[in-house]
Amino acid sequence: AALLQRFQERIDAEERIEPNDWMPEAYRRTLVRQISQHAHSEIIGMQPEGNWITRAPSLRRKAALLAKVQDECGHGLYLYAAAETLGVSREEMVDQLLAGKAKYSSIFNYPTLTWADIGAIGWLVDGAAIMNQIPLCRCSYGPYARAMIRVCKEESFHQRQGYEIMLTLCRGTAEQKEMAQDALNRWWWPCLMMFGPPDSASQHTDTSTRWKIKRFTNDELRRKFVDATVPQAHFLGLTVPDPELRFDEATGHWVHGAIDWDEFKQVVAGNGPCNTQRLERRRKTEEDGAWVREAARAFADKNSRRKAAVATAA
Amino acid sequence: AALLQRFQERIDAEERIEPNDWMPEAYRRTLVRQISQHAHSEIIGMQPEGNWITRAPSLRRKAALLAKVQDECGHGLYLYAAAETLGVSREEMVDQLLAGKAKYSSIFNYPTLTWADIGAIGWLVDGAAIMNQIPLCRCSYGPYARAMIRVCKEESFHQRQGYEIMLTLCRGTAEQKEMAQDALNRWWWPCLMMFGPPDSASQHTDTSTRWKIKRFTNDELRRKFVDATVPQAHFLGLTVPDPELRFDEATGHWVHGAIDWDEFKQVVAGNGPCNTQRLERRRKTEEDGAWVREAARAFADKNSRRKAAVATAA
Amino acid sequence: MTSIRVTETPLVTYVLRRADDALVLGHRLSEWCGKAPMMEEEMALANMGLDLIGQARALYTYAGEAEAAGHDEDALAYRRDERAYRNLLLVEQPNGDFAVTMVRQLLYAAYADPYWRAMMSSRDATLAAIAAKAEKEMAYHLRHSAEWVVRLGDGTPESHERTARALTMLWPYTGELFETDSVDDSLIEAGIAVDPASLRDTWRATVADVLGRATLTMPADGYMQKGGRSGRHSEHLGHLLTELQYMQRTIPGATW
Amino acid sequence: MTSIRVTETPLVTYVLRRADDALVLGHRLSEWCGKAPMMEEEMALANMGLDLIGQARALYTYAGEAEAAGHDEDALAYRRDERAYRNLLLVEQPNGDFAVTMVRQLLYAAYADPYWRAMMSSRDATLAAIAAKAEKEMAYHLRHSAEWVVRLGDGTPESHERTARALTMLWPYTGELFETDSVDDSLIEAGIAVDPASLRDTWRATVADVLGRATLTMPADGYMQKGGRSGRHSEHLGHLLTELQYMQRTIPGATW
Repeated sequence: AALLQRFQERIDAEERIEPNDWMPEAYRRTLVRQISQHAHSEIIGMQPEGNWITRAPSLRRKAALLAKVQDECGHGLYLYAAAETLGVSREEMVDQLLAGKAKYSSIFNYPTLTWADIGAIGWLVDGAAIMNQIPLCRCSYGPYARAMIRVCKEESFHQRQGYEIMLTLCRGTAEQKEMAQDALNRWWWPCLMMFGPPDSASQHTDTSTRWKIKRFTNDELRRKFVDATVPQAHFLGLTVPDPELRFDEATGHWVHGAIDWDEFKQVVAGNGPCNTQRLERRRKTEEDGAWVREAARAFADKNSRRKAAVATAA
Repeated sequence: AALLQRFQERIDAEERIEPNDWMPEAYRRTLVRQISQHAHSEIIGMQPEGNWITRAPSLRRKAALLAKVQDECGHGLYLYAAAETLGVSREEMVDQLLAGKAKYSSIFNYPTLTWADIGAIGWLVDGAAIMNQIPLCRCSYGPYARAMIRVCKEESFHQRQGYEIMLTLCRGTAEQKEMAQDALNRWWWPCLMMFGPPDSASQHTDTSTRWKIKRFTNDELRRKFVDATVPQAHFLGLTVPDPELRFDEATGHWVHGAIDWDEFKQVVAGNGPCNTQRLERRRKTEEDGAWVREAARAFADKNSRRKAAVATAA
Repeated sequence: MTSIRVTETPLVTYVLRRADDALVLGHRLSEWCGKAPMMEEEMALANMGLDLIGQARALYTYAGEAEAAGHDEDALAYRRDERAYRNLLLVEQPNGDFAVTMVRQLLYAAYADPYWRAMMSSRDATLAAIAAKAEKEMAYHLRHSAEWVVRLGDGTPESHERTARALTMLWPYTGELFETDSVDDSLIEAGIAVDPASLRDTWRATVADVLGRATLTMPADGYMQKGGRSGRHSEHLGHLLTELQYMQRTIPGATW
Repeated sequence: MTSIRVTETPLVTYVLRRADDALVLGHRLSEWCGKAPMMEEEMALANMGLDLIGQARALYTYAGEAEAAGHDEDALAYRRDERAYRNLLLVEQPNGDFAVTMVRQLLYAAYADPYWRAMMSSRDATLAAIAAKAEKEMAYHLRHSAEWVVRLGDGTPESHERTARALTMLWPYTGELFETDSVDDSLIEAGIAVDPASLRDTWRATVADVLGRATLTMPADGYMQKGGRSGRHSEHLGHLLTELQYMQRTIPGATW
């Protein structure tokens, strides 16, 4: 109890908790769950965008998209490493993902149907991710906070890139602009859902806030996102697909219509358009690569035996 | 020897030899080799054309091409069946093909690079095949002769279809006509090689002719093909890629330039552009389908045991 | 830009939906060419593919006539974007192994056979004529795929397992067969279209019978995917159209 | 028609050939995205793909300038037909398994690394500048693919077998690396291009060293395939271009 009190005091003093510091088991568990979910999201998130790399409409866009997806893989790697400082291995986490026991962001269970979806994902999905992640740069757990600083820097680059794709489409042919509008229509609501259930229904917020893992509620973050994004949509000349959307002069905030939480629950429950496909793809990748990993291990073993033999002989 | 003499008399009298009739072992062997090679050619020949089914430029062409490739498979089936009357099973023949021990027509080791190749194959490859096959409709071995009658009828339909594709391209845009000329440029010489080495170098012709398996020499058939095809090329407005090609007023035949028999030998030896690909594809198909064939056998076995059980019980 | 824009009356939309079903499934079957597990099956897959492409051609031609904007079968097939395609999600699912292809064919044919039979009484004479031909074809597809599903389900442990997996994977796409929207409603009212709800019992009975003989368990009806009818497809359709349409996109407007 | 026609001087052809090599191989590597056998290798494959796409962009831009007909990098990449593509057959071969991809990368990089090093002394300043960057990149590709080929060749019996098979399959495409024609001859004479014959010993020594450490046997030089440089490709390139070019063929001339 004294340890716990001391721990909470450090948190309250905005000190960073480091891997070797004492921490409550529930804090560790919460972080492992959150960081690994975040890592899985990066890895699964490679798929919807990866779907357009071979069909990107210009060499510049093709290179940028490949680099972006590569960054996501890099984020996955930092985040798995941050989680590993809490005593869980990457293999365990990946196994949980493949077994369908770990979650990842539901947004990646929607399909990318046109090139404009690549713009919309950068602009909206990465935009929403940044809203969620910027406060995490000040998260109480050091390795996570530091990983998030790097991740956020790259994400905001991706977000600008996505917006620029949208801008190019909106300044392009009628067909291109229509493609952009269509993408906004399909991604808008799922992006609002990315912030999670309304505060009235959210479970983890309380302890997470006390431990400064989380600093804003779902609804607060969602509101920030809407406030930032609606004017951007207007600048693009696009219509937000929400007939109830209105600017509230009193509060200075944009107010959106009701979110279809039923759809959210279905996607979380595994019934989104691509849940099965995403996990199957990831499983197949693991399976197809098994012989390569095995070969790499066998070679490393042989090599260390050889070195040992040389050392013994010397 | 009396049997052999009687056999030759029947041949000379243009009688048909049937499966249960006596025949010399060499006659049987020659026929098995020739018919199975022919069957293999039909099956491997599905690949170059199959390569364009998913990309055919109109629904009518797509359907016609799929039907054509299906016909080739059908020809393979009749021909295997004709060879089976000589006491060799389809499985043995297919195994020989997959083991790389059996030959098939070298023409199918060239790639189909553009849609015009589908026209060129119909026009030229099927055209050459018909020249080879029409005399086989009168082949001394009954089952082969009857199979060839059916095959030839369908092939000549394919040949007209191929020519019509070429005609449409040649009457189309500049780009389409160029595509047609390019296809002729690439397929012309390999098609001349389809008739086999020049008579001066051919091995099988003598006995095959005596037994009325073969009725014309390679060079005779090649000349017929050239005589039939050159005017068609001219009608299309295409240039035959042979600067030495000339019409000999004295004989009334077209005379072509020297054939690069070195290329022919390389392709026969397995070094054509697609030899490896064609066999690998066929092997993979057999491998991928193994579990299906096994399931079908297992089901048939169960079913006959069930019927037997019912019969016993009754 | 090489895409066309179609003015979709209810009839045009309704016919395009069926045309897209037939073309997409026919294209999928044509992808098997040269890859079938036995030569006899090579012939059968091509036959079924040809039937479906034939149905698609008749339906596109009729959709073009109904729109009356000069769009022929090829314009409608080759020059509409993915989001304008209106086929069922079921038919665009990748071939997978032979079990997936046969289960997909069974689930579709068990619907399409009674559907076209009912459509033979459509007040629209063109659709009734198309239906008469399509019904015979789909009866064969149903028979053929049912035979295979039984054989595979009751074959080896491996084939049973693969077929069961195919069934689980494809089941969530069967709900869409029976979806209707205002397009259907107006045409059902007019006696032009069939109410798919009236086909559900037949479909279930057919599928249940085949699965029973195949020693397979009918999946429970969980959450059902939809979206194809309004152009919200899976990621698979885009890749199919890329191949299908490449030539017409490269040299638009040419005669082939 | 959405294709462009390029007026090919020797310099334009020469540069396009290198640009096509880089783009096609870069595209092949990008196909691995999300499918690599481990996350670290996901990063490495993307890196190599990005290097090659970058080289392609610089080379296409230069080819467009040399042609001076207003064709930018995208026009040259997206709107030339298969028969106008001039890449080596080696780089268009499908990814196959990871062994095929790594052996292909080794065989290409063992050539491209010394090639670009030599090209740093080209009398053509643009090519020399491109070479300086490309050489560093290809040195990394060589190191990386060599490490993998050694690891796979000397790993498990399965990985050895797969790598040996990859080597047998790809070897006939290595002869084309050293082919020259009149296009090369004139530019070699002018001090703009490098004579590939001068790189053959280095290439063989590099490959032999790697294969030796990988416990693999260097195949005998049998018949060698060629044709890529003059646009006679394998059937694989067409499918790659179908995907690569679809968008630009669908909405030609748009800005992306």
